[in-house]
Amino acid sequence: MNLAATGLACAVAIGVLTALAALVVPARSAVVGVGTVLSGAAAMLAGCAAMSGVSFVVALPALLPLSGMLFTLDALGGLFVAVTGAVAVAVGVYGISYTRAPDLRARGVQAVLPLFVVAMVLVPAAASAGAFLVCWELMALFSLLLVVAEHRRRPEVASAGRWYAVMTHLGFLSVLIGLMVFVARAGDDSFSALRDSARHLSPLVAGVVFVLALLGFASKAGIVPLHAWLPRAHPEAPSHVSALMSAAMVNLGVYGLVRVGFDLLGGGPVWWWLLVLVLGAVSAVYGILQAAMSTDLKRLLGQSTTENMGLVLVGVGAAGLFASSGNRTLAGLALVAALLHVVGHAAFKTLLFLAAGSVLHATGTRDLDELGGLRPVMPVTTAAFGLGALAASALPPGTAFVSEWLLLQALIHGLPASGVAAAVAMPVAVAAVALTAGLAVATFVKAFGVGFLAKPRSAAAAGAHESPVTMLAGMGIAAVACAVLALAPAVVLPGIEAAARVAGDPAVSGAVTLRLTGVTGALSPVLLGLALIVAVVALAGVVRVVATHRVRREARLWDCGGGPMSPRMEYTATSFAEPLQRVFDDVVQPELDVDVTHHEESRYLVRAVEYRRKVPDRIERRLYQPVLRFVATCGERGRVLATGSVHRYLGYGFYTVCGLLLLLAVTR
Amino acid sequence: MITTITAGELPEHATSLLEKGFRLALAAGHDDAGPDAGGLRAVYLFIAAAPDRRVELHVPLDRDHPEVPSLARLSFPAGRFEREMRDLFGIVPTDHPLPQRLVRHFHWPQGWYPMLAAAGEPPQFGDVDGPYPFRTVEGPGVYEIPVGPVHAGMIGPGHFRFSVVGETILNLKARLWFVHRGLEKLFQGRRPEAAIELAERVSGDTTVGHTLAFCLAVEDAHQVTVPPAAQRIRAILLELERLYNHITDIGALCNDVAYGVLNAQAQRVREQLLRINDRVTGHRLLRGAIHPGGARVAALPGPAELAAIGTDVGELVGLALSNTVVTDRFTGTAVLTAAQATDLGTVGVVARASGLTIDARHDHPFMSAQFPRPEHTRTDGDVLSRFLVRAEEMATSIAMITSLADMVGDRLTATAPITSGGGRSGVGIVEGWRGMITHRIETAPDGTLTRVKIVDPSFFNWPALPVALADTIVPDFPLTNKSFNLSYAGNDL
Amino acid sequence: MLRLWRKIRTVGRVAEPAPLPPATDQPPAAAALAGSVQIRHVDAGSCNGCEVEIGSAFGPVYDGERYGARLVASPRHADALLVTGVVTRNMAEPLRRTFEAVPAPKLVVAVGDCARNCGVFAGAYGVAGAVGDIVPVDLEIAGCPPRPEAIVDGLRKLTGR
Amino acid sequence: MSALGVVGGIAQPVLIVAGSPLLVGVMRQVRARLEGRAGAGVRQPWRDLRKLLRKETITPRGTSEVFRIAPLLLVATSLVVAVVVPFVTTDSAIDPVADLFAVVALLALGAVALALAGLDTGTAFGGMGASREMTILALVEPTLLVAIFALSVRVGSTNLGAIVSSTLHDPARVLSPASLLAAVALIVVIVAETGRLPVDNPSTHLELTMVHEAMVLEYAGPDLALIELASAMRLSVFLGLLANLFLPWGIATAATPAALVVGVLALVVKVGLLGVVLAAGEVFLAKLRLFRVPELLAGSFLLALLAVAASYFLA
Repeated sequence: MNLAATGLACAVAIGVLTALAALVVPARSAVVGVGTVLSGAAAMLAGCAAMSGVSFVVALPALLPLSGMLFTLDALGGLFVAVTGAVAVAVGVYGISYTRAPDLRARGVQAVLPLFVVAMVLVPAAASAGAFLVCWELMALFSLLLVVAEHRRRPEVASAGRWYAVMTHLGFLSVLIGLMVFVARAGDDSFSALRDSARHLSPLVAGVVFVLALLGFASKAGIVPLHAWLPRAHPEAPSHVSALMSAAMVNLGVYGLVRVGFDLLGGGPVWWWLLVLVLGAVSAVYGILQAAMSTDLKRLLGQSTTENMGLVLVGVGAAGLFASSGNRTLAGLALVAALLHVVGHAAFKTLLFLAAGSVLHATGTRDLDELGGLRPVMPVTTAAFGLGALAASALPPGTAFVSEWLLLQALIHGLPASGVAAAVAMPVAVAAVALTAGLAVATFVKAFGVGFLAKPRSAAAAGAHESPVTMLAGMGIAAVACAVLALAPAVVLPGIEAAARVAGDPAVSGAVTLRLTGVTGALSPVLLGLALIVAVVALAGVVRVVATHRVRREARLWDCGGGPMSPRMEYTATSFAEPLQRVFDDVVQPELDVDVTHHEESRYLVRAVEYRRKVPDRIERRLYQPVLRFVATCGERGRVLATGSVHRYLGYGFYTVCGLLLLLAVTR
Repeated sequence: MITTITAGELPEHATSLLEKGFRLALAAGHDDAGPDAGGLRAVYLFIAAAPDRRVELHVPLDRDHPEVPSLARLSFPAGRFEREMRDLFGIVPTDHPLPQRLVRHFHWPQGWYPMLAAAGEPPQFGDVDGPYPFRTVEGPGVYEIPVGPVHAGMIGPGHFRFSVVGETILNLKARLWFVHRGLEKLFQGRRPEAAIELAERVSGDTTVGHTLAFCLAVEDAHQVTVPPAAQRIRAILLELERLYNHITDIGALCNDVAYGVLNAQAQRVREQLLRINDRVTGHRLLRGAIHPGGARVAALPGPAELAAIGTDVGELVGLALSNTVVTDRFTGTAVLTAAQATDLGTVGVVARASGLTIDARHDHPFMSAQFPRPEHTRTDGDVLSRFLVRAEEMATSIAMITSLADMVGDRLTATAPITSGGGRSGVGIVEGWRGMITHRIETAPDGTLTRVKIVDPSFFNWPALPVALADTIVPDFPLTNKSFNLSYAGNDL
Repeated sequence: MLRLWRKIRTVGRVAEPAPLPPATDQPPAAAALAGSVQIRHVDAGSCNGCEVEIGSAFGPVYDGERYGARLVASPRHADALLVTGVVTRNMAEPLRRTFEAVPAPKLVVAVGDCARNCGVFAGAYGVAGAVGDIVPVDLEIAGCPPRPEAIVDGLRKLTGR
Repeated sequence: MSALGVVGGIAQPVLIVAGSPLLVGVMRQVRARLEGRAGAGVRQPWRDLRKLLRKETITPRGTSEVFRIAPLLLVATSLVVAVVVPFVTTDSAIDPVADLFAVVALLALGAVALALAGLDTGTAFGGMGASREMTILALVEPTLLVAIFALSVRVGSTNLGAIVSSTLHDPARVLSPASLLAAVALIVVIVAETGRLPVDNPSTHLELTMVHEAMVLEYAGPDLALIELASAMRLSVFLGLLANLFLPWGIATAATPAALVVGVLALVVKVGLLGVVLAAGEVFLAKLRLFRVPELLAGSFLLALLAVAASYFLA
């Protein structure tokens, strides 16, 4: 057994044992935390080994009746296993004290967490359609159980859970049918068989397989218009689970797409990738626009996940476009950019969700309009969120800056390199990426500035306190990852390049300075960061020497002479977003309402004014509500089957899997 | 016409007057303490135009329980006059819909009514940072912008509290009376000629308007007829004051949309006008020219220089309106509809820009010579209307000054003697550059003033500002405020 | 646009030639400012007559800015307070707060007779005192209102130009 | 790192720091003269800075280190840009940072630092300025990046040195439709980013209309000096970028004293002229209503897109 296989086996074994231990041991939080860390670390090891070329294949015929299960680990899978493992490490440490809360201490909830990690680790390791689908479904099942963990305390959790259950199963169904069609043509469900049969597929069948897989994977990655569940489920889950879902689970949608699109189907015609690119661009802009309007800290982070996955899909789509026109250098560059963004997003989204969890833990609220003034009482959490916000907003020296720079380089060099389709797509993609970057800056300035700086806007925020050490340590791990990715992305680039081989050639080299190979372009995030630090320090010194008044005087805020400022005079998150809301009025279509109550008999003496605002998800309203109405009508008829229990719906999903596997076995 | 009535009869009388087309020009408390030791008295002055009619309702009140039925539901301005009376005299308007303090801020001692004759030295004042009763706008994300009393620009002291979401103004509360000095009480006990210096400083930019209204009130009380030459000189001064203030506002409106070059040009013209003022009266703000019984100037403005200024102003206004961004910012901004302008009792430029035909020069003339009412090209109640009304009034004023100066000729001084004796009251109404100014005085038998009530047009127009701001965004507030350009000093007294 | 250009051309320079610099009685604190004085205007209870003339002093004809004086929006940016009017009971505290908000070294200029000694408003019940009774005054400019020349003269004492 | 790059890396920041207050002085003087005033003189901004450095620093109660670090970071971003961008010499001191995207992102970082400082004060004005600034920034970004895209496509690189050298070698490109459209789009963006008319009024005294000023209302003394210096530097840097992206002639291509002197003079003349034109142009403009600004930016975005289309289809 090699390192990759051992690591993976350890990850699975530790995860399962931890789950079992959680059911019996009294100090569950600590055991689950440590177990998750170890399981994650083992997975990381396995993933890294796989990326450096160590591989294995293991067949477990006994595990699944009829078709058996096949596992392997290549560089592409290894990357996603490693990312999942890394997120699990940070989440595990964080969870040691975070899960002491009454709702999260429950035996079942505790036991599910390591199992969720195990399922996520196994998805990229699956080497047959059957194994992939089973792991995929297990992942969905465990995550659903975690999402509804707090349903006793908060009723909205149940609704989020229902949305998630339905959407994730529709997505699953789509992937399932797509893969089954593929398998039916190939005659065998192992990935190698699928790979071999791909070139014999008719364009129509290949297209059908691709589109079905795309729909399913896009829904997992929270891509518009299949994103509706994401801003519901991610925020309602406990924060460390949110981190796992938003930083690790959504990635597997990207993994699935890359695996099926590039690896199994071996690339495809231009329209596939244009579709991916457009979906990505729309998701990026729509996701960040919703996030910019949002005043719920965790919902904002969830919507930003849609944005980031959108950016990744822009990269994947561009890679596909270049690959289909035979430009493997640019395809490699675009896919490296996309995968680097996946890794970077995993790091900063973990950090942001953990920090948001820390805030929720300390204040009990996620509403930005109620927060503020956390800096003096929660210095570490504030610093962590600040770093995460910098990383997420594509500003130097931040994590996303490097990957978005690579993405833009790919798009720029792609314009002269490809056909008319690209000539139209590239500028639009650049504009979408640019608009996304701009709005992301506004969004995270809002989240950090309103949520953490200035003075508290509510009693809850005023009474906040710093979180326990393990939670801070969890954030610390993610923060270090962010910093490393921001300043020295060369650490992870070789692994990512290995993974990107499925689409193209290695495209980036250099340790201090990232140099593009094949096309001109160079960037040194380290030097940039250093230059900034040197400049700040030098300036501070010069000002100290030149200024004659050395002592800073503390003074009350300038209140125009009108008296002390109250927290009500602080800018709110709603207000911060209002100009953007006005600008994008046609897109977001907010519902505004101002009620003015006048004194009787005098129109000019106002008694009370009330303002109401709601920014509904427009796509959701247009697309889902008619469907939901239809489903509701069907549901009325099918009441016999539906009892309203989430678990029952899950059961149906699982039966469907088994049924289809049966079908598969018969056709074989 | 003065009618003395009981408090109970007040609403009925007021209703019938308002129905006949009268408007409330003034309401004030009076303390009749003195040798004959009377009680308190509330005086309501109703006026109507064409023909000029003035009706005073006097309501004697019990000093121990001074109460009047509130007229706030009949007339919006009445409600504010009543709150002022309550704050200064302790006269309680019963059943008032908004019985909060108006003049006296939170830290002024309770139960101390400064205008009462027996008020005495003020007791200890409280902490300035007390609660300020003010409507909170409910809703997620609503915040408040507190501005003032010390503003970023060169603006008088007032405190504005905006309830805002982002850039949208949901509600505005203006808190005034920061410059309340107690001016009306300073008049008391002086002889009219010794009170001129106060009248000239009610609102520094409206020297002529207030001084003239005061003199007209004094002359009304003493039933003095002023020589026509003095009337014309007074009218010239009134229009000169209008000119320099309107061009200031025209420039300032351009400046508020960052069209600074036109502001510089307007300020150049304004300086020319201030220098003409200096030549005419010996004072750049036209002080020292009007006195009870007459007026006196050192020179009169020449027709040529006025015509040149008229052309200059016309050019500047044309330049402002030919800039599409300027017209875009002016047009449709902060609309005050004619109905709102009427209901709130607005006067002057603001009222005329909303389409009301109200102008004391024609409704309550002090001069026999008459000029036609100017027609205004735009009366939609927005910033552009208020800008254009000012511009068009400047043209009218220049024409008036030219023809009046011609009539006056070289007779630069004219005075009728003020006969002493008194114990009477008088009212003076003048169309100052902001709008209608009303002064009402009462004199003791020895001719000294016992009560002077001053109503600046700003008192009527301030409440219109928040109303016009509905549906306006925050960055358009300064422009709106400038287009009203209301006086703090004149309002707060 | 062409019309505006023609107007600018025909009007030409509006600023009048600078008069002789004032006799040197520069307030001691002003020396450190060395030709740059940012000014915050505070109306503490003025009849707004002084404001008319401050406006003139900073208008294009007198052009107070040419001597290095400039009106600014925040007391934090200011070096000098230009206070007009008697200080009313309601403005005493805001005036103190404005003074407090200015970073050292700072100066207070009392503009007009009201600000110097309450002028005609002395003895009114709403008056808390002259400016000097509330905050320390470094320079007084007399007049009711002071003529723009006097205001410019005062400004030049601050800037030393 | 070439000798030329090192010389440029030293000369450029010195020139920008020393010269940008003078540029502001010149621009104020131009406006003053057009308004018929005498003006405070070209050196007045330097006098202001000297005076501010001698004043007390004030920390408003309740603010955090964000408030204190923001001015430093704001100047630092402009300083780094001044070092790396080819203003005087075609080579850059730190070539891998002289990337158009990196430079734009650095300048955005400065704006973000200031916006956070505005929010940190917890005043309505600080938040208002921050919100307006971020809205404008979010809308400027697409135009900026698409315009850069248009410029880079023809060169095949986003490296500033490469773009400048390529224009030097092929002057005809400057007059191509793509280049001209991109130039117009960039000018609009620069006007918005540096807070000039018709987007923001740099000389306003009204809190409620401010964008940039509203965020800095609480700063005093040396902190304010840094912010004033930074806004002057940002203006110079943006104008310098505009000048050298489209009219790079005069820039030093070799490390000889003569070439360097010419390089410095050329930059001074180009930026100075652009400043004068900008200041004079502003006199004829009024400030747009806040919610018309997005329309202006959308228009410039369209121009930038057209520039890309032109660079592809007309190439």
